Amino acid sequence: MIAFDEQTAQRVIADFPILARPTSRGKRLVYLDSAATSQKPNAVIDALDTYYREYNANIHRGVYEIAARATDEFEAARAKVARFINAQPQEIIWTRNATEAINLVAYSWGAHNLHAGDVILTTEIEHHSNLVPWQVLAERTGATLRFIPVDGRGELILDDIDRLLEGVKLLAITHVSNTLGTITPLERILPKARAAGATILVDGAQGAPHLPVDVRALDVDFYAFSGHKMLAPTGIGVLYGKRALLEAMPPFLAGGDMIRKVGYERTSFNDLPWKFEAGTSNIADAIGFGVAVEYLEALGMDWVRAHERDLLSYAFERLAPLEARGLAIYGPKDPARSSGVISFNFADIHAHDMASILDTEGICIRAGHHCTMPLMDKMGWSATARASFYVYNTAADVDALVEGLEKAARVFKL
Amino acid sequence: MIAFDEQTAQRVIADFPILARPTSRGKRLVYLDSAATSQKPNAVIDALDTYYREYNANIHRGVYEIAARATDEFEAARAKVARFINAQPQEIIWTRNATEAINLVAYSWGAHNLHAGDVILTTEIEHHSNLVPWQVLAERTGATLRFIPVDGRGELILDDIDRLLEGVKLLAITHVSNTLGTITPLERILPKARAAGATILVDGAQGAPHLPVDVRALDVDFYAFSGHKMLAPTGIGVLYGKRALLEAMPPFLAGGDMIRKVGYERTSFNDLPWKFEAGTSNIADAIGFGVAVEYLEALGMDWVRAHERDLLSYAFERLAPLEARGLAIYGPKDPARSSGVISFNFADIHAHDMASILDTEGICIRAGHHCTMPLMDKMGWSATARASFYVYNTAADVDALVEGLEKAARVFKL
Amino acid sequence: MDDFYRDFILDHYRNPRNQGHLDAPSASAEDLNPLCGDRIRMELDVRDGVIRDVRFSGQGCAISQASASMLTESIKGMRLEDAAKLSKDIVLENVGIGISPTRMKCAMLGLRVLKSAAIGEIAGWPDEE
Amino acid sequence: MDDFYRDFILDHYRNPRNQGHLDAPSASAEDLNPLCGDRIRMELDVRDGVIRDVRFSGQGCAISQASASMLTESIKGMRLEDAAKLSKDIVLENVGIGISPTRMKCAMLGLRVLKSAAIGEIAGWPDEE
Ligand SMILES: Cc1ncc(COP(=O)(O)O)c(C=O)c1O
Ligand SMILES: Cc1ncc(COP(=O)(O)O)c(C=O)c1O
Repeated sequence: MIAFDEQTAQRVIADFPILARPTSRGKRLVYLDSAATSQKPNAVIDALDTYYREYNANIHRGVYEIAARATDEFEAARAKVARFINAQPQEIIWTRNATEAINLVAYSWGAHNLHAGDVILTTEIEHHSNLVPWQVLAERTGATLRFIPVDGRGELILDDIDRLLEGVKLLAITHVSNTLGTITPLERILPKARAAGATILVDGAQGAPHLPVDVRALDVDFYAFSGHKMLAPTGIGVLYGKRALLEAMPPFLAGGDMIRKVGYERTSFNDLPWKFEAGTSNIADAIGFGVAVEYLEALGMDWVRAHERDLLSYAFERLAPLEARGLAIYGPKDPARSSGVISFNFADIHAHDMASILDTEGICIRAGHHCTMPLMDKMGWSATARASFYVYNTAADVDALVEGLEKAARVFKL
Repeated sequence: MIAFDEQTAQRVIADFPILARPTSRGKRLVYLDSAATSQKPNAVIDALDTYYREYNANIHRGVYEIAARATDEFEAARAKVARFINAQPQEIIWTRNATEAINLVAYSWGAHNLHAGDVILTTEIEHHSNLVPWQVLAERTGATLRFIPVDGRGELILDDIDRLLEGVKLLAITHVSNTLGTITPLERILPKARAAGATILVDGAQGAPHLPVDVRALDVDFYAFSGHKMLAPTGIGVLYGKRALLEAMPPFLAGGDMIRKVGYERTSFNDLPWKFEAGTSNIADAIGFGVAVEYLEALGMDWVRAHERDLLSYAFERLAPLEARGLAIYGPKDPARSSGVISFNFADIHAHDMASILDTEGICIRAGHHCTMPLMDKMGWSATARASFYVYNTAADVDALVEGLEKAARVFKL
Repeated sequence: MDDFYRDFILDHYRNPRNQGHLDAPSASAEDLNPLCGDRIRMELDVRDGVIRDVRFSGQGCAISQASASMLTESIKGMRLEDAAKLSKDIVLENVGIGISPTRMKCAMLGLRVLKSAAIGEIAGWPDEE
Repeated sequence: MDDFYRDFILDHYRNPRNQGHLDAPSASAEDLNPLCGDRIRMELDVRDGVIRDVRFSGQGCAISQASASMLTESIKGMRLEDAAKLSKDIVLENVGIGISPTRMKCAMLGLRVLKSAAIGEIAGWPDEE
């Protein structure tokens, strides 16, 4: 039996107003789609409200009181997010999302460091956001892409890793697979990549929300993640970059705030991190991101990880009996190697039909390719259903999922 | 005497909660910095709140109820913003702000259409966001920049416009100067630019909030603007582009949502507008933008324009007596040729000292170069103080400003 | 939505009619619903302006596959011209009640491909809303 | 903030001490506060490790210019070594009460430039907060 920390979980649920709102069919909302985007606690929603009602103002150049407060809170949020991953504030670049963060590296670092014949190493389990920018960059520069292969359980095959790393200029690898939950063995790959002289970018879109992350201990050059998947508002993400690398990179977007001195013909650029933040920032949502990581820190990322592991263990236990009736669960079925994602198909019920039937019970899951089409093609799946967990999920949500699957079996007369 | 629509103005003020909140010194907030960012009405703040409390979910691929609602509201917001400027929804690309919108054009259109020797024509009054991207692009491609000059009153000199337009590939011009309020005579310039075969980008960051805008009537190719300057949340902006142009352009950012089919080696891209929207969008703030333009439409952009003209007239009238005591007002002092901005210096009181003194009275103005350093250099101003108006300002705010200037004169013993 | 999956729908899903390929189709088209990955191909045998035979292939959810299967039954013997002008009503009549707006794209995929084959060009897609 | 602008501050702003240039400065530096545009240049005449003379030039607000003016008076005769180690306290003592946090950068600009001239390198900026 799994020992849930039910008390904390109930306190957490109470912080998320959306979870108290029944669906139009009067069902309890069973939100199992946090890998797509997380729900937001009152503290984050209230922070936006307070910003707009009390001190909304443009930052950095404002002399008056509310502008000073906005600037302070905005930069304090950066410091909070920096601390959350053990970085310095100057190393935290605000972006819209993980996707923009990765593109920033592809444009700014990539265009200046990558040349014809260079090799980018990535994996077969990447989200489109950590694949397509490198395809585009490779096409533009004449570099080539190489892939760390995936096995049938959704785990990376490292047998050939030394050969794969030979001559690699950039390693772009996910921390956690959003489709399968696989936690990639960064501790085995990154030191080798470092030794091979590669620059290292980790797509942390599913890492930072779910695992304790220390960018210094990991020794990554870049780490990209999105606020909206970790309790923060939509529209705000982060690129962490090592200071020396960021200093050496040319700006990405140009405009207000990222400059030092502008003439009609010539311009010099601002210090980090503002060099990479052109135009008016997403002030409110950055402040909200700061509140979100405070919320996670108060829970403790070890608690978050343990809670998700408990949920996964319990889910595997409850789902096991259905496997005899045609339930196929993909990915590593080991809570120690997997973050809170369960990808599955049930007999001949298509994932989209499954999602529609579960929806009638208030259960929110995702169906489709999860922005990992090449992985789906390789695995031979046209679509999977995906349930994903976060801090506010409990055993009751797993129970609801299991009942939902039973209902789907009845509807499809399995 | 100016005939204000005082009744509407009072109703508008009541919609903006921040205006009811006194400063720490107990003063009424006199917000005269809307050219930097506008305040937000309850309707917009509440829209964010409702989104996060009721239907926060990732869009486009969600089967369940709240995901469907989020998708519908997100796309409805796009349609509202499209209607606001008389465009089609597919021609509205969500960006973070006007700056990103302009950079999108510089990267995607620019990198493919601009070559060594080509000419970009812009003006001497541009905001850094509509200047630095073109400097960077010119440097990258070998194109050259040319400038429509400004006269001492802050108006563009069009005597040589035909010669200036010769061989121009791109005209990048602001709709309204954020430093001086100058409304550029687009109706005189754009037809000539069109005839000369130039592609036309208008920086509408100060246009869309303050003037009725019809992109078809203007016949522009691109129009960039920011939500936060027109009652919407921070973090959301728009690039309008003519459909045929956008269709022909390569994507800018790559990743989730902007693709049609992804393989490990090859990828095809999605339809407009999503081709240009990689990664999870700023869903909440886009929805907020839709509410903001509805608010402006309910007021009527003709009312907005008339109200600002009234405020300008009244301000010029009230400020006139101070000119004898050393008040210098920059820019066209003609409410018909100017949007709601007054840039000034008062005797030897530096703009930053002025802003600090006004702050003690609850009056928020901006001081500095307003992200137009080259214009400042050319005019020989090291800094100006800028008061800017929007829908919630009234004659009482102008009166407060005048009293604030009197106080500054006393503090500086003028 | 759960009341959508009635017996005849499941039957069309599990035993699709007119599935497969024609030896020498006179018209064909293929499309995918990029957001859910459903894919359908339609092949037509047209003689004298009339659809004599039809086959469909592809993969996807019960909604898209059953809708396509039923559609093939509806159009055999139809004039190509009329097929090109079909509205979404034919699909809605075939499948009956219960499609949620989020799944409408799935239901219409087969029709979209059929019309593409029939008119041989992109214009005139059925309204999917 | 309005109580900051006392008579002696306005006097230093309007009649800056040690303004101008030295014929042959042994050390100099210049910087600008990019956000407000204030600019200050400091030139030092150093002999035997002691600041014998100093001039400043530039433009900006009353806070930056008065602070710089007062600073030049404070450092004449000071050992260069000690000037390099100055903390923001010297500025705060000079100008007295009333600087708001948003304007602290203005007040410290002169000190920042002085230290830059004195230590001849970027390290060791005064803490501006
Ligand atoms: C004329 C003009 N263009 C561009 C911008 C840039 O807008 P944003 O900072 O929202 O990108 C501004 C805003 O300051 C502006 O006033
Ligand atoms: C592994 C992974 N990488 C990148 C992304 C892209 O994140 P965003 O859409 O927030 O940019 C996602 C989110 O779906 C993801 O799961």
